[in-house]
Amino acid sequence: MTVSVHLTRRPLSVAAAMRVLSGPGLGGVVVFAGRVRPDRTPAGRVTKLEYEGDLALARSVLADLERTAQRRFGAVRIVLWHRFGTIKVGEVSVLVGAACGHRSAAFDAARYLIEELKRSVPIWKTERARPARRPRRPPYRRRGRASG
Amino acid sequence: MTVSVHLTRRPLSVAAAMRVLSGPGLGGVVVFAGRVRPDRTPAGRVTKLEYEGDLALARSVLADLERTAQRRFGAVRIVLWHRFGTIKVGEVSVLVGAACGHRSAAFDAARYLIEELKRSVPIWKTERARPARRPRRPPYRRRGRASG
Amino acid sequence: MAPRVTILLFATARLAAGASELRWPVEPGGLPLGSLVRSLGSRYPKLAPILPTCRFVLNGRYVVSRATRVRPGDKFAVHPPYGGG
Amino acid sequence: MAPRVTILLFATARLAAGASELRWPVEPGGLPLGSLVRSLGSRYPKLAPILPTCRFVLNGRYVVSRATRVRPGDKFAVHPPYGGG
Repeated sequence: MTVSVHLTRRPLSVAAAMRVLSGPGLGGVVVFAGRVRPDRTPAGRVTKLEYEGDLALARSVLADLERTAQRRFGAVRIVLWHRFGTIKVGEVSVLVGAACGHRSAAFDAARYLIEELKRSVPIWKTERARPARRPRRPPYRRRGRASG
Repeated sequence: MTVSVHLTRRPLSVAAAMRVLSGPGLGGVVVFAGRVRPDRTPAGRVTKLEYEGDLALARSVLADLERTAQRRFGAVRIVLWHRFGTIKVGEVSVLVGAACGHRSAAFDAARYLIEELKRSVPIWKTERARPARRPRRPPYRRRGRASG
Repeated sequence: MAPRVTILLFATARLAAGASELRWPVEPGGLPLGSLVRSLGSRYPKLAPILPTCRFVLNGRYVVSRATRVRPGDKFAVHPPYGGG
Repeated sequence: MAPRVTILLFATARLAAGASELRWPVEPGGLPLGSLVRSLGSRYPKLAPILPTCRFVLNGRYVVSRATRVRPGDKFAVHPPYGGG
């Protein structure tokens, strides 16, 4: 992967993101990775998420975000990568990165990008949970013997 | 590498840092990487930096920073890795990371860690520059021919 | 073939309607977006409470005005609040 | 062997003194840190302007008070402003 904006079903690689986030004079690189958490829900513990998106529009909104971050923070290289499809607990669903001359701008740009991505990019997740096993009734202990 | 605090002469791997920055429920991971910039100096263009440190003390200050970040931001996993020795332009000299339940704490923790690292950890860099080639005097054009 | 609008439903809207894509018959002259949304809510009662939280996309562009005319052949997408990341 | 303090010099302090480690003779009873720093500045004139910006470390711990006594066998480190990252 050598592109800024990417929507894919395949795992996201931070090492690949670092290769995109490099270039002469880019002294500060900040990467945010979002991982699927095993949250508790009424339906049980989350084991995976299903991500869907309005992909064509998502790509164009992400490209807008890239241009805005470049203009506003002087971020020279940007990564806005999102997985879709089934993503298991512990896996990375989103990778956002910014490479700038200095660290302050890189932090600000990366923070801006993930906040805006969540707010304005047409991507959704649906939780898949494993129902908590219902506690079995403890074996009934009879007092003495009963008939039958 | 599976440790939080690390001072090494060898290259730093973001992929290795991501393995440290993982664990159940850690939904937000922020990594900062500092790369050597080819800055202009009076001595010419920087080609590499020599990093030295008061290593035993540096390790103990870094370990203090880790504990403070865990307490203050609830950062569960932390990476504070610094290279020393000779580091060429474009290479990563420092990797700082924080993994938290949510992104906001991870951003705050990573930012805190790199600012404090720069302020309070006994590490120094010395620039090695390549002197700018002195522009040669343009070849002297004689007006007409001269003797000799 | 009768004149139709393609309606794309995502996430909670898809679950509420039980379909990700609808072929919705419209008059040849089309209708205002507001009317289309109202009739969608009537046809799919579970969708009705979700619609006020949704953004709407017509042929790849966000539309805000309820008066915008949706015409046969258009692609109309219903976007519940986003949840990427 | 005469009683000595080991002095470690880093970065600009090392360059100014032309050495990374000094074996510095002291009286058997030692001397206040302030006196040691003053005599270092006298012996290495290029070091003198750097010393006021430095932090000092005695046997692995930061020391702030100039009255702290430095004794034979101690390890004393001169830290110019840090520049990691």
